[in-house]
Amino acid sequence: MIMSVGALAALCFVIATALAVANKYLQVDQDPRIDATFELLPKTNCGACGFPGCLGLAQAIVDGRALPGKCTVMTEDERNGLAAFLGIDAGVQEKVVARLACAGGTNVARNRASYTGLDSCRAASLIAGGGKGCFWGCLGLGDCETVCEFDAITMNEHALPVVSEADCTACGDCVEACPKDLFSLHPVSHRLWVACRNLQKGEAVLADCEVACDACGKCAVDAPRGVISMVNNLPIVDYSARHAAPEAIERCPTGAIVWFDEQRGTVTGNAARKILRHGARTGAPT
Amino acid sequence: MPVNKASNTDEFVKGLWRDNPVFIMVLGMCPALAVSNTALNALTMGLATSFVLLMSAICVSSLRHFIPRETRIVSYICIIASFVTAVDYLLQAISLELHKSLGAFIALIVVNCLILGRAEAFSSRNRLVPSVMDALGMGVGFTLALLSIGAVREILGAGSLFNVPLFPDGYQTWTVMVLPSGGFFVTAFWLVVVNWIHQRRALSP
Amino acid sequence: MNGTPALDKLPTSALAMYRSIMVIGALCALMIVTVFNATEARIARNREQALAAAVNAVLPEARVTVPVALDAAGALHTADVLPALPVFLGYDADNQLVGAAITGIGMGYQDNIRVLYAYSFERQAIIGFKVLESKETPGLGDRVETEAHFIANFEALDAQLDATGNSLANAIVPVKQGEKNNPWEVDGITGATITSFAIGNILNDSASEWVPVLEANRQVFAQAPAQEGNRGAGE
Amino acid sequence: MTSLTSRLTDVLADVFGRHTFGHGIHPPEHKEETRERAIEQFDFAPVLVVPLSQHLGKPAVPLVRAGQEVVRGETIAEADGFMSVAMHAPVSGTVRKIELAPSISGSMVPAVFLEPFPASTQEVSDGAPCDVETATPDEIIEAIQRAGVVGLGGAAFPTHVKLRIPDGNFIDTLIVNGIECEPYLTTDHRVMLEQADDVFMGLRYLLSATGAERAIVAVEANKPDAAERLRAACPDDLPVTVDVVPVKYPQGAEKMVIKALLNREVPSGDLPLDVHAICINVATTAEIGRLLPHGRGIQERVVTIGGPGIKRKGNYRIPIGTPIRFALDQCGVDESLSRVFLGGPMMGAAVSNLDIPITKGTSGITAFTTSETGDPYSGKPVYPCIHCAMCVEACPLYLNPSQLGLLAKTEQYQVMVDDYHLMDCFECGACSYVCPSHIPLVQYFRLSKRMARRQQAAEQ
Amino acid sequence: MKILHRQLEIASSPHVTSGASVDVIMRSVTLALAPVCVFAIYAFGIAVALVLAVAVVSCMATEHVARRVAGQPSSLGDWSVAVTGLLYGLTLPPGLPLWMVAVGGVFGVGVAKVMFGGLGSNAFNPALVGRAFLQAAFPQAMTHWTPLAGPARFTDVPTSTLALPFAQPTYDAVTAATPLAALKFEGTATDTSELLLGMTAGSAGETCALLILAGGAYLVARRMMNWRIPIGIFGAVAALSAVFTAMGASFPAPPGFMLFSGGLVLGAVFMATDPVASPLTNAGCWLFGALIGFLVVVIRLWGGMPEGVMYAILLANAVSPHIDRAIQPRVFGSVKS
Amino acid sequence: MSDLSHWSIFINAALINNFVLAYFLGLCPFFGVSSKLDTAVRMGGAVSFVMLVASVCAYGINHALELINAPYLRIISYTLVIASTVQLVEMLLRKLSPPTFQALGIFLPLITTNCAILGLALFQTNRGYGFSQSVVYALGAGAGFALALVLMAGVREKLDLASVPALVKGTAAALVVAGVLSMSFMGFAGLGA
Ligand SMILES: Cc1cc2nc3c(=O)[nH]c(=O)nc-3n(C[C@H](O)[C@H](O)[C@H](O)COP(=O)(O)O)c2cc1C
Ligand SMILES: Cc1cc2nc3c(=O)[nH]c(=O)nc-3n(C[C@H](O)[C@H](O)[C@H](O)COP(=O)(O)O)c2cc1C
Ligand SMILES: Cc1cc2nc3c(=O)[nH]c(=O)nc-3n(C[C@H](O)[C@H](O)[C@H](O)COP(=O)(O)O)c2cc1C
Ligand SMILES: Cc1cc2nc3c(=O)[nH]c(=O)nc-3n(C[C@H](O)[C@H](O)[C@H](O)CO)c2cc1C
Ligand code: SF4
Ligand code: SF4
Ligand code: SF4
Ligand code: SF4
Ligand code: FES
Repeated sequence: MIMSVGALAALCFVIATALAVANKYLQVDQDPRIDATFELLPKTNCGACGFPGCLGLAQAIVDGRALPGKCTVMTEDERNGLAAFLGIDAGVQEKVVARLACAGGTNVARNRASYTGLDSCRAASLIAGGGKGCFWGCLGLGDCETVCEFDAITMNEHALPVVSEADCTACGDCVEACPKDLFSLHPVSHRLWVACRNLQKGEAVLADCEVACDACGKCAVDAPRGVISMVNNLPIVDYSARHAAPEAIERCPTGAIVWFDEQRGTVTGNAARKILRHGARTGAPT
Repeated sequence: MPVNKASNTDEFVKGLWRDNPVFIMVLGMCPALAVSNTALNALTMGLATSFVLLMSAICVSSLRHFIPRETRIVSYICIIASFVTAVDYLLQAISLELHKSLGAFIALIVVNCLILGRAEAFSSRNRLVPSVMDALGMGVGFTLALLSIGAVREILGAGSLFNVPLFPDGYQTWTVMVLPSGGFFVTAFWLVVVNWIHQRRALSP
Repeated sequence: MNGTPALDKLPTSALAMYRSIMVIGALCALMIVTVFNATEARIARNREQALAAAVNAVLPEARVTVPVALDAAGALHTADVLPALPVFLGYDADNQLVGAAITGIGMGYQDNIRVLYAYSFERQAIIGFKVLESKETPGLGDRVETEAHFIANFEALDAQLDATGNSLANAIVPVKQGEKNNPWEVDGITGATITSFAIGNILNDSASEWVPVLEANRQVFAQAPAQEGNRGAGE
Repeated sequence: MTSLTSRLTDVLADVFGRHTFGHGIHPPEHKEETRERAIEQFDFAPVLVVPLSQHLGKPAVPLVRAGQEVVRGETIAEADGFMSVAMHAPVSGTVRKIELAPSISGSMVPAVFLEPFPASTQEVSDGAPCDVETATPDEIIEAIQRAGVVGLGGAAFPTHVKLRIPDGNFIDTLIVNGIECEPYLTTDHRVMLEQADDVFMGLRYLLSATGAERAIVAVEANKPDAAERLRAACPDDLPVTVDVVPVKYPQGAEKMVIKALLNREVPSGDLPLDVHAICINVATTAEIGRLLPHGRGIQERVVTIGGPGIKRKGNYRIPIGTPIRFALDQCGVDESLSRVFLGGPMMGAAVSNLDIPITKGTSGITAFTTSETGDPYSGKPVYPCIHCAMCVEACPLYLNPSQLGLLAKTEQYQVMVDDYHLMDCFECGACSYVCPSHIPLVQYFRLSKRMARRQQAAEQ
Repeated sequence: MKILHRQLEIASSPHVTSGASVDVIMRSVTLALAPVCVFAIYAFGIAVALVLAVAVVSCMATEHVARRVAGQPSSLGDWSVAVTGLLYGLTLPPGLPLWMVAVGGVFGVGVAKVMFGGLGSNAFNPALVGRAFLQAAFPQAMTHWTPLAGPARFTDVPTSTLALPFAQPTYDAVTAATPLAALKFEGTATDTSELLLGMTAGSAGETCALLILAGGAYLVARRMMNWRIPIGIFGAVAALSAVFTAMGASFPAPPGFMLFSGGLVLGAVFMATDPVASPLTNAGCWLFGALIGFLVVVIRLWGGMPEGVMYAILLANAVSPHIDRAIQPRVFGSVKS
Repeated sequence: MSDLSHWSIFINAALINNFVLAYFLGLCPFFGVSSKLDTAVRMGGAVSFVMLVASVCAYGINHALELINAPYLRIISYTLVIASTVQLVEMLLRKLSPPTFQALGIFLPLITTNCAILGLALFQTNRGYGFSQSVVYALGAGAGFALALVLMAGVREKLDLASVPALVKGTAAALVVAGVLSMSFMGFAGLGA
């Protein structure tokens, strides 16, 4: 009995010594807060923060190179929790969402050729642009929907993607995915929106899509000075000019420029309503 | 700071299904497959493991402030190994036959990833009562998982359940079920069933 | 997320480490020893019973068994420590040598098979057989333990020595089921040919080694060593 | 019969390991309908659309304004730097506008819209001639750039760029590629038959510009008449041989020609230059021989219009900028026309918009009807890859299309580039052609290359 | 201009295909197997027809139902599961209870094909997985061989065939030994000519080497099968058995006997060549064949069982991804050795 | 002491009674680290190495325990010694070759508590193997473990490119592969004779 206890104690002594020695000479230092912070991050590794994955951001936050607000995926509670844990500022930013610059669903835009092949916008865009009449328009095969890890994008009945503002974390995957570069990230406060990328002007444009911008320039005239400028046959909204106003959309003949209203949702101008017979407008927040 | 809000019942229940050690966390697979060739073996193994799980949870949780970070693993192993040795001898004292049919796997409870995993992930960070609830939940979850595998294997492989014949004479036994490959297949089958239930749950809000 | 991340970066003092490990080690050792002491006797009894039951199964006449072993010089003597493949001499109620229970081992279908069989001095034959350990396929290989016609082989499997007394007169050979014509043949099992043949070969190998030795020492051990009693268990 | 004998030569060549390359396929050639038809001059369309970018490299810079009148052959856009070539007016007429016009890639590109003068004689204006006897290599290269010459074999790579040999390197063999392995196409065949003298004239310029010791004209065995004609017309003073190579697709690809003729392998990722060879299409060569002595520029090219969807199949000399719609109207199309591509069916690009113009790179217009049996995907189910290795046995570059296809499907683009040489694939289509599962491998690879490039760009 | 106001179709190049198609290939395999099936029925009686029918139906039904449950269109149209069913049936003992045939078919296709993702995804040969499962589940039934059917007994069905589901089969008194078992356990060798003609006991479709080889030759001629695999196997088996016999193996195994006995020919020609589970490159196929040959000889000569073709192919299936990784085609223009 | 030949011990441990496929030992790392081939190879190597170390340790400890007649300390002392040895190896690795450490990630600690290792130590003791037999046994078990792991990884990488149904993807698919492998390994039965 004594023998056994002694033997085991001796064994433990040897092991403890080995560990103590190893602990002293072989220890590799790493700030334990990095792991802890990583644990608190969502671990989706979406990269929206601009760091290589969540571990990268954890490292950066602990090193003081970034604030928890960089992560667009965490809920506010989680962000504050992390900030409190590290005793730093959360650095919350305004909510940013993805917006689509095309409204040419199958109800209003025509296809020139019927495409067969891989079921992907990126693949289709390599085959004569994908066959859509408007070269700039959405191909509707849903690559953006597929890549969105947060299920924030759904394709509507006219094969146009619809972004759910609530779910969108502004990770930017859809921006990356769309071969027609139709998505961009905008703060929700950007309410004036040009839902078209067509660089042509006049009648030719409307032959391919009823809701295209035909570069008439009325919005640029109607908006307060300096808010909208016509560049390459498209209106460009200067969001830094904070006085963007809904009146710019009123006379748009096709409804290519819209206003996202907090209450009424997507609003098109009066002049455009007559043209749009075929159902709901799309590409707008729900 | 993130706070552990779960109630003690939650800690217990989660091991049964949501965090089931075998089907969800894929821990402790070795005994789950090796000694699940009959329902009785599965039950014995499940109980033995649960016992060790419970006792080590109690010790680890009570001693959690006493054990420094560096010696954590060694200490836990020491504690677990003692209880396993105890179980080993107790079982031999109870029935040599049963002990023999579980083979080396009683001793191998020491290295069952589940036990050390729970000690490390839960007991070492939580107070006594939640740790006990967690250990009980995990133990029962583990036992149920073993039993469900063991039952299928015994029914098909031997035509009996807990050594009670279920079929009339002339039943064709499925030898494969008591062989190693059968263990893999039955566990895979259960995993698919579990996944399927999860998928169904996810679909229906 | 359970618990809070541990943030103490302070290195632990060696003392704390020693303290924790040593204390835990000592407590554990104490517990193990206690349990061991408490169960030791019972386990020993279980073991004894198990082995005795096995020996009894193959050599029912024996009342007393004595383990024997060969020493380096090849002489037979009673064994204090059981070897890996123990051999027991069996004595009847009158302390007369009736037979021996011999352990044999050999490759079966899957892995090694360990068997215990009884040799009867009187009948010069193998008269009992039991599988101690096997990993043979249930329902196939393990039929060697249940199949009546196979067990019947060991009611009297001829193991006479030849004239020299150094080897069996007829080697024990396994044959396919239903083809047994001689008392030294082992009638195999269809569907478990490999296992049943393996048993035959194990018996042949083991008997070729042990029967000459036993027969040569038959007189020396004719009487049971009085005081030793029934030992046979305990490793 | 010819195809049988050529297949036989191919087998023999394979056995002796000479004169061709490994793997490859034998699609039906379908050349018999147009190869006998002499080149015909084409009419002018009501509006000609001359894109400023018809070549790889930078677009040309327009020299004309809307409303301006131009003479046929006049330079209407000049090269923008070395990786660019000039554009010439294909017709005498008025510049209507310079605006976006559709292109074969589907994108909208700037183009000069020209309206022909109805009454013009359409005389071609001459420029400063380049004398082959006296011009220095640099002068020839400059003249070629001024003439707007790009590869007429399909890739439309500016020819003068290829001819500029970097210091320290050299060319020993100039290969004139008259192989034309694409089914249906017979432009190079007709050029060799009808413009043999232009070819040899062009060769003089090219030999002089590159300093190559010799030239080989490579002709596929299915055009014995062309080989015959070239041999007969070959001037004695030129170090030129005419080599006949077995019929096999894609024998015409640069790397395959060089392998067949010189038994050299262009290293993966390198240029022919690195094995001291250069490969110029025979029509490009003929065009150089035709234009440079007069200082003219390219304003038309030979195009095979064929395929089951065309009524009057043939080889036509068509002004650059002619809309495809006009060209098809001229030749007549079948009621059930369903597909049109520029080039042949193996590598040709599908046309989604008939308003796109014929450019310098257009070697053929092939039209299929709905009944065309070779139609790949409509109606045929796409099965999963069964690892049959037919694609592996077909790929002339010895890639592993099967694995590449699986990787593409799971979007592992970087692995495709790093471990499976994705970037080597020249999209010949041999793998898709043989695949019994009808997997659109080429499309996968094109997409994957694009994605890999984007990922690489994003990383930098 | 009137042409084309209809929409054009666009797709990626190439715009033509060779016409090869998976369903054509698979149908050709069934065609190549047809004579083997007919011979099996001729040799072992009508029971084999039942076995084959149940095998094919159980395999096809499993795949069809699984696809339906998963909400996918049926994939019976690619014919691959028909090939699986047929080959699976041909590897079974002629008198196997029909319910066991169905169990193995469901397992082989359900587990080794559907669960891996269907056509093209199965890492192991589904037919053989089905058989291996039966061999492990019902080893007795799977090693019970009915003798050749005489003309009179052609219409007789062995009692075991019709055993009730889940019930142990009862066997007719007469049994036979396969040539390999006869050699291994009794030391009696069978004549090579007998093996070639197939008048021996064994699995339903494995006995007539000549017909199997003819079917294989047909597929090779149509370029639907890589001949390097069977040739690799035959070469390895012949060479190794000659060497081992010369070195004095536990029993003599003349190459001729080794080649044409057991499931070797059927396995080598039709099962090792399953494109899905074999390597891609030709060099890889040689290696794959040699590996199978090696394993077959080792298992036959030293293993517990008389036959090892099934296990050898399954093991080689597991090695095949490594072969594919190690042996890639030499890319054009990469440095020459 | 057992008198089996080294060859027979090796073949038995590596193929017939493969630790993973027949004895179900070390399944956690087997499923955890078998999805990529290169980690699988390294893990196989690491386990083989630790097995060797464990086998030698166990042999020594067993003798020591027999000396003081305390067989009941076997489990605890095997575990402790093996665990701390592995932990030392792990620390050394972390110090000397951070990339290797990184690659094996959280699985290095798993080796510590891998039942294959302890199983090996206990089996060799139960079977009464001598020193050289123990070493051969460890080598065989390690080779078998590595073989199973590598085969598994190859198949799983292939499955990565396949369209495995969502219900099966992951552990269930791995279990099926293990099952088929285990059935295939039955072909090796009897080879160790
Ligand atoms: C999974 C499996 C397990 C087997 N197990 C055994 C066994 O334990 N013992 C045995 O003798 N044969 C076993 N066999 C059968 C042998 O393969 C062999 O067929 C048989 O022993 C010879 O049978 P026979 O008597 O009909 O000639 C097994 C076969 C399989 C497929
Ligand atoms: C960036 C770039 C530079 C090239 N430079 C040369 C060159 O210096 N010399 C040359 O012979 N070809 C050069 N090439 C041309 C290619 O080798 C090839 O001839 C051309 O892309 C057309 O090939 P194809 O028609 O086979 O597709 C260059 C190509 C590219 C894309
Ligand atoms: C698959 C493939 C096939 C080709 N076939 C031909 C051909 O048949 N004839 C030809 O002149 N060029 C062919 N080319 C283009 C040649 O590779 C090479 O670029 C061309 O001959 C260079 O001449 P160019 O720049 O004057 O066009 C082919 C290219 C590829 C990738
Ligand atoms: C030459 C050839 C051999 C085949 N052999 C098998 C086979 O042995 N087992 C099988 O299930 N399928 C076989 N198939 C069919 C097919 O490949 C099989 O169903 C796939 O394994 C299913 O994904 C074969 C197909 C071909 C073309
Ligand atoms: S927005 Fe872009 S990615 Fe999304 S469906 Fe349209 S084209 Fe495709
Ligand atoms: S919608 Fe776009 S930006 Fe928003 S979460 Fe989805 S992929 Fe990311
Ligand atoms: S398209 Fe690319 S991969 Fe396919 S055969 Fe041609 S070169 Fe090879
Ligand atoms: S030809 Fe098609 S099916 Fe065959 S290996 Fe290549 S990609 Fe796969
Ligand atoms: S239980 Fe054996 S390794 Fe996890």
